[in-house]
Amino acid sequence: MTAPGGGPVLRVRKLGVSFGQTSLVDGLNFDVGRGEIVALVGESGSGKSVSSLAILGLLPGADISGSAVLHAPGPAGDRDGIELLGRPERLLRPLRGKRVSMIFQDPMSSLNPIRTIGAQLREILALHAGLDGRAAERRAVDLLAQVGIVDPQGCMRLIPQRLSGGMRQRVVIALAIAGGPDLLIADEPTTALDVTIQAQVLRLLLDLRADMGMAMVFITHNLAVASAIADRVVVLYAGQIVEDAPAAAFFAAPRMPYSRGLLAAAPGLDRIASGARRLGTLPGQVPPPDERGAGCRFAPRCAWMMPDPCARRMPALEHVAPAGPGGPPHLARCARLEEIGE
Amino acid sequence: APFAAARGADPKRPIIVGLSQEPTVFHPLLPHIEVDDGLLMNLFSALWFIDETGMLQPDLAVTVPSMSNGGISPDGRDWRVTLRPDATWHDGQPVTVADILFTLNCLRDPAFPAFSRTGVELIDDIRQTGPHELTWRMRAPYAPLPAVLASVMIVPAHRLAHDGDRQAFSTDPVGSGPFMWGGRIPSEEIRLAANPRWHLGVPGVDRVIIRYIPDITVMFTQFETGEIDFLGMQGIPPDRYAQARALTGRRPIRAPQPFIEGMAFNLGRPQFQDPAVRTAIYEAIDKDTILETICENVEQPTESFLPRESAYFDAALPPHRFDPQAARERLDRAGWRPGPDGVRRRDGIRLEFTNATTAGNPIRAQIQEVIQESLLDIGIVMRIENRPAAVMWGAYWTRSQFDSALVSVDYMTGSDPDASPYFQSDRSPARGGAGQNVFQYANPEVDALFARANTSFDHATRVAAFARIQQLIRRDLPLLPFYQVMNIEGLVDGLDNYRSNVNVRSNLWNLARWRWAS
Amino acid sequence: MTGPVPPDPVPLLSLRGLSKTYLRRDGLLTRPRAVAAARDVTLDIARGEVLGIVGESGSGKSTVGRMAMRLLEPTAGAVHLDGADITHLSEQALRPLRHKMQMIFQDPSASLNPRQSIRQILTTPLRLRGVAGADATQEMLETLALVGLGPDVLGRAPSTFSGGQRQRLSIARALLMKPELIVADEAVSALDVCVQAQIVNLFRHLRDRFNLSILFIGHDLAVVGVISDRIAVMYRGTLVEIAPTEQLFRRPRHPYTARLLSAEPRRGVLSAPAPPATPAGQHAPDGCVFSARCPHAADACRTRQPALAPVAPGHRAACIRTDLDLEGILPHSN
Amino acid sequence: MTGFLLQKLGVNCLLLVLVSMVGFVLVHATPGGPLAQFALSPGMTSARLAEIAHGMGLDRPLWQQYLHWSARLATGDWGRSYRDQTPVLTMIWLHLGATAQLGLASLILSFPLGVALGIVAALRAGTRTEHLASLLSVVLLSLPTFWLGLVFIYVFSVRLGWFPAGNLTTPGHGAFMDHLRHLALPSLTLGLVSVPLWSSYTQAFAGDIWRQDHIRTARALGVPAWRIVVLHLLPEALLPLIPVAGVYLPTLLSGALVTETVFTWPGIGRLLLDSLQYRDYPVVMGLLVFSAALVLLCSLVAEILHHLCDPRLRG
Amino acid sequence: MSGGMVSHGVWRRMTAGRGGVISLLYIGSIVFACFCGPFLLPFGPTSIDLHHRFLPPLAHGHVLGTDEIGRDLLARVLRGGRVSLIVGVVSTVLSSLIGTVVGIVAGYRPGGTRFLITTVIDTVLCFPVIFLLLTLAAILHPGLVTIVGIVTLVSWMEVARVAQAQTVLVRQMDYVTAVMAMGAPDRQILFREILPNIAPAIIVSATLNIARAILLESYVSYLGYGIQPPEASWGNLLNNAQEYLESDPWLAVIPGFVIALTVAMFNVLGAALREAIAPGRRA
Ligand SMILES: Nc1ncnc2c1ncn2[C@@H]1O[C@H](COP(=O)(O)OP(=O)(O)OP(=O)(O)O)[C@@H](O)[C@H]1O
Ligand SMILES: Nc1ncnc2c1ncn2[C@@H]1O[C@H](COP(=O)(O)OP(=O)(O)OP(=O)(O)O)[C@@H](O)[C@H]1O
Ligand SMILES: [Mg+2]
Ligand SMILES: [Mg+2]
Repeated sequence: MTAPGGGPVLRVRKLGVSFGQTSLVDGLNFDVGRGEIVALVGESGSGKSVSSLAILGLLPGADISGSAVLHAPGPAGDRDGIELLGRPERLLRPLRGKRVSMIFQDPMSSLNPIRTIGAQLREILALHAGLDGRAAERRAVDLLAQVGIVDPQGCMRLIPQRLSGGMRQRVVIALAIAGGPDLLIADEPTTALDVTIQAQVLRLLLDLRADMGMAMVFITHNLAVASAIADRVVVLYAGQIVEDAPAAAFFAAPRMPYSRGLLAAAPGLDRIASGARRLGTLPGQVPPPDERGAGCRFAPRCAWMMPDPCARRMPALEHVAPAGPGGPPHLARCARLEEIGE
Repeated sequence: APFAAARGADPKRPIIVGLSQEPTVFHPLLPHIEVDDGLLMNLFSALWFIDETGMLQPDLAVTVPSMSNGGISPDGRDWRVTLRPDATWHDGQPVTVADILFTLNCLRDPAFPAFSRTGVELIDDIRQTGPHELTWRMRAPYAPLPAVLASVMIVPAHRLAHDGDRQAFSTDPVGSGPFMWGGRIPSEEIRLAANPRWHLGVPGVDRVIIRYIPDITVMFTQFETGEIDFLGMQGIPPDRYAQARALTGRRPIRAPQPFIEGMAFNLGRPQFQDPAVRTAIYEAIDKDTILETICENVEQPTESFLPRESAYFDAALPPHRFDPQAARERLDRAGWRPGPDGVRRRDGIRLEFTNATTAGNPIRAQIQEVIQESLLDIGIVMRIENRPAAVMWGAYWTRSQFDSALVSVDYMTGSDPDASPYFQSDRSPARGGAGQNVFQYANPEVDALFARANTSFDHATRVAAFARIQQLIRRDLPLLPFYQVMNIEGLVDGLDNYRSNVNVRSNLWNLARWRWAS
Repeated sequence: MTGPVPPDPVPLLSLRGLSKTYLRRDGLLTRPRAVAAARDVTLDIARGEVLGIVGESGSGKSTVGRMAMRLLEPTAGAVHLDGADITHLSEQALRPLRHKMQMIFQDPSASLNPRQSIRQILTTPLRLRGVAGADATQEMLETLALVGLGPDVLGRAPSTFSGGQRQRLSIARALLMKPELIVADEAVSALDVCVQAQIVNLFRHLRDRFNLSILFIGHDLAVVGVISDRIAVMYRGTLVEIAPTEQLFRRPRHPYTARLLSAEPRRGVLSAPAPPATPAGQHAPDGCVFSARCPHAADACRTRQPALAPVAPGHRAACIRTDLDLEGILPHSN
Repeated sequence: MTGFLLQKLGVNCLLLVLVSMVGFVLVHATPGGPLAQFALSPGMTSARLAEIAHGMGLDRPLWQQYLHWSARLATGDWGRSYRDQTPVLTMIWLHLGATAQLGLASLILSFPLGVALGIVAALRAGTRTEHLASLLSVVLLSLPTFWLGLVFIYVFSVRLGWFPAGNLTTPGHGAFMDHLRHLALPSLTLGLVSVPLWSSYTQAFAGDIWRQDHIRTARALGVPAWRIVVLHLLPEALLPLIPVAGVYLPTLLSGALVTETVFTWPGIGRLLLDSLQYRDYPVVMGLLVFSAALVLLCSLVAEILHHLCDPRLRG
Repeated sequence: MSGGMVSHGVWRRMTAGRGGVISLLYIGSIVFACFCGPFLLPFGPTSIDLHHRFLPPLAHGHVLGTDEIGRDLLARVLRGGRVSLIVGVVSTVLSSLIGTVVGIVAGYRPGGTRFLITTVIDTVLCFPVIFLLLTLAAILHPGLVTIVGIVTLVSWMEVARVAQAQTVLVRQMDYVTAVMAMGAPDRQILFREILPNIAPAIIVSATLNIARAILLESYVSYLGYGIQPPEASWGNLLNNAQEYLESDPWLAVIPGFVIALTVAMFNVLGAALREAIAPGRRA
């Protein structure tokens, strides 16, 4: 596997998304390095899909603030990069698919139902690789083979309905990588798939990273999946990042109480063996966007909650341990980081 | 001959005629309506025809038989007719006595669906008496017969002798008239081509196109834009008369029609049996204002059922007087008193009735509305219940199922004033009679007068009888005569020889003489 | 090992040789094609038992679930509820029995009427049970609390909830019928782990406390494993293996099960099976459904579909290669 | 396929029999009759009318008349018009051409216009553009056809003199261009009034599709907007219009009546109206059977076409 | 009880938007004006004045002028509104009701019932509209009830088809299956679960139908089977005015404008209603 390195491909700062009065996401900061896979986890409705759509300029009607800068890949990256937020559609379009691509949450409905796979692939290839005719045909077949489709030629002539879910998911990936993007945002690409196909898809994404050095934001609920694929894990809670850590460190020792709750709730196979069938749960519910208080948003459900800093003041996202130069940082948002310890 | 046969300056230019109904019957002996007549008179010839002065002019016959020229015997029962030798059918065959015999026999044959057998059924013992001569004997003298025969178009025996011929004839009629069949696009147009061998000369133009334009407004527009040269049947609505006169290059013509527009009563209804009611209704209607405003002074008020152009028209009938107060008093006197709801009644009969006419005629609907209001004013309720033509003139009319109706009727028989089918008491279909007395009018004096007039060939006797009939009808008012219909026809400038003729049902009667001015 | 639940003399639900063949007319110009969504499926669920069904997408799990609920007419076979054959009961006759069994549907956004408020949606089961007034409200709130929702949800429309919340609402609706059996079709797939954990715990609790039976359909092996007493594995409409959870995870006896287990992602490890050698769906028409993809297939496998046969106590598999020692995902206990 | 077609044809034949039976009863139950128009002719008597009616067989019991008519129809004899004795089939054939031209021309106009309007309204949902587009549809929807036609005649024929006010051709100018000029106003009128049909359906279908994920996918992959609309949205939005067209096209037969009247266009609609008004039973019944057959045929063809065009429905 | 809550919500949401309020206000006032207005005007709708024909608007105290026999046009328009609104609204309501019930049943019950209903729909669709108009109107007694009946008869099939297609879709939805699985009776499934979900589609075709019904009435009257003079309707005011399009255009413009405006307002209302019923639908 390619180790993450070089400057970030995407640098997100203070990203905020709101619809009218309700603020869904605020102050999101994270970087995606070259070839890095960042898993975005968090409870349902925490704003994962919304943030990624906002970055791509695909969220009409929302108020978006902050910045998301796309840098050219390379050992050092470029200094200025391209600001994505607020960029006019006309200028965004050439970037989409070529520099940054997205796989949406529902693979079943992401393909045009009445055009053949071939037509859809050729269109993207003509657009972003300038290929047409024979060349496009050949490249399309290559891509399909690359994503593990057994009979690429035959598949080219089919419409999506004739494909199984796993195949469709792979075609969606083929489309997303056809332009050779530097960054791929994959929104729960495997939730609807069964484990065998899920495993194939994950393997494929890892291979692509290895072959093309493509960075990836991988949104998922499934911590097992995240642990299997991600270099870094970013945890979202109630529209905020609460922890941002290297995968290994995260699964070994999550620092924020919510992250701990997540891991405790995950059904591991070990539980079956141990007979401890009861899963750990967190009491209470996520506050809806318009009922978020001034204090820590997790405070009402937190076992470590203390009235003083927690309920009154929002803690900052802080370094857990001083990161060495070039070493992966580990950040968490908790007033009692020290006390909770490892 | 009354016509100096002459070609127009530009005989190649077709005349385009617009009609709001479609001619569909091309066999002249089958039942047909006015609009068919306009076409049939140009495809076929009769023995003689009626010109615009009411005179009978010979056509296929050499002369019109009369008592003075010996063609009719003094008792009015023996007739002799001589044919001209040079007439031919459009297919080149000569017109012979056999054709006349065939035509008359068709009409006399009860199994033949002839449109009318009036008068002809009295003909008996027809025989050919010379190469171009035939005679017959009448079972009873019948004075209107010459007028009747003027509308009997002669058909070619050689074309119609066999079964199934009649159907073939309908797509390819062969006549002996000035124009030959030139083709037809159903619902669109009928084309006529001049008959170069016509026995009365050569038509003024080579081609005539008769277009069917169902909507009157649209027809006027096409006249405005010059898409039609002559706007015939149904004409220009009165409220457009002024507008039509302002057009350049075209002019409207008020063509008197034999139709009398009026309100017909069904005297079988108890509320109409009292003549006082009918008179009061007439008095309550402001006829002058209606004619002045709604009819834009186009129509001619009348008190008779005959057109004023008829030689039998009685100009001395008492004029109508608009006097609602008099009407009220008349009704009061007759015992029709207003009830609590303001509606007059007598012996449990309310003065309430329906009035019907063909739907979709705005002028008539306006007149109805005005009458309705006027009658309400004197305590009579009139409800309007109009019907489409096919319903209106079905059993509703013929079987006297209406209360009252706004209709325009041609009461004459051809150009003859014989109106006996409408007014003789034994001619009411609702009472088992054969005729058109849908009013169920019965007056023994009228019956006797008709009998006298129809058997007499003496002009003075007939004039006197019809004058008395007109007076009696005016007095009894089975119908309220409003006006004699004027059809406003439209003619493009430079089209000569149009003659309006009240004696025929279409002013296309002399189309052969129309020509483009030089 | 928690030991298999002793087989009940009369299982609550018993599926006998259930088959479902869809006649699919792909186009006007083609003959209708028979698609076997389920083939000869035989299962028993005891009172108070949780039976998991796993299998790849399209293997017929939902089809079996729906047939068990008599929401889908089986092509062949029988459904027994409490020992009584309900396969041929009319909808009318079935109505009173429907109280006993409830279903939670796979798609959380499709299973709540978008035009009704949550109160209306939850009132429907209560009304059918004849509960009204204050009792109804009381019960409604209690059940909502069980699935982790508060009273504030009652006035809202389904569209204002996230996928996870909707799933919980449909679980609450099913519980309000007070059923003896629940068919939960991927009831927790759309949920984040916290809520998923809540629901899994709730199901276990209901099973222990009220002797509720659950047919739990899913594809996350960890979740199904945690919740189920026994697991049935389906492949292409055929039940290929059924065993107590631990036993299945430790020592699968069918190659497909083994393959499925190996695909389960584990912390930091991803073991993707090699892509199939032949395009899917090309197995011999009479042979074992898995024969085309099976690394262990023998010639006999291509001629006959083996029947489900006992291989160990409480453990049955439809594979003739009983000699295989397949690898599970839990260490062998013995 | 053949099985499906045979079954469908069988059902349709039964429907035709049913329609013709109901129609026959309705037509004959209407008051008046084919001879009513002659009642006012001079010399016409009701006895004469009765004799003629007897000769035409109009006085026989209705079921006998129906049996007689349908037996002849079964042998391919559609009868002859009472009015002009033309064989009914000839009559239909002669009028069909005019109606087909008008319908086709108006379709060529209204379909693209309606679809464009619908697409614009769907894509700009919630904006002023959408309101403007819907307003246009509503106005076109509420305009009576005859009114619009007359306005066009006044403007384009009377005032400007650009186009003739009606008829198929100008006498003496039978040329193709002349015919096109005659076709212009009627097809414009009929076209405009049928725009709302297409626009409202297109708006509904396109609006649905526009919200679907695959459109968003196309945008996320950088496909230009015009390509998305033309290549992704349009074909999918047009597919469900095929069944709509299958229902709509046969209604043009008589639905163009008002346009045909205003522009004196000798089409089927006017034939039907005239035949109904004159109670020309053979023509009315012929037209009824013909148009019913057309309705059934069109919906069958539309169904087959829909299957052929929509790859999702194909085998 | 709970139904009340939601319909209350519908009303609230409908009157929340500008479109809903404006259209409701307009429809309310036009209904009031048409049914009460004629009593408040100085000129009756049938009082003829042959000496003041074709007055232009505002002449001699006639706000909209007078018609071809000197009746006040405003009074005529208001009086005509009664017929047009009754025909438009009643026949639309009736055809929507019939179409909905028939369509929903056909959509819900496959097999014999559906076959029967689709056969009936197909049969009626086989008849050209003019054919039905002319024959039925001639057979029945002319008048308002007849017109409403005929207009309803020729327009319910479209609603039925829409309702049927939608029902087939909705019936497969899991929320319907869920309620079925609880053993709910058919009536409840049809009217509580399915109906609210197919309502938006029905509203669309209903709003289209109103315009068609108003115009159809004028056509029936024009052919002579409709309402009789001196009664008026917007459609036949427009019809009668066609002759005066050149000389006195306001006679045609005014009723035409009223029809278009009313139809537009019903469309706006329909849109607001749809929005109110389907609150979750976001772009
Ligand atoms: N168009 C919109 N208008 C208003 N609120 C919206 C809109 N789209 C999404 N939301 C809200 O934004 C929040 C975040 O939604 P988002 O789809 O990003 O969640 P998610 O983290 O992707 O959850 P899941 O795991 O269920 O996909 C949700 O509460 C949702 O209700
Ligand atoms: N109504 C139907 N008509 C035809 N085929 C159907 C129908 N419903 C399901 N099928 C087919 O039956 C098979 C089994 O479907 P089923 O929904 O039971 O699968 P599943 O195991 O639940 O899959 P998933 O995990 O994706 O939910 C599939 O191949 C499917 O395509
Ligand atoms: Mg999401
Ligand atoms: Mg399923």
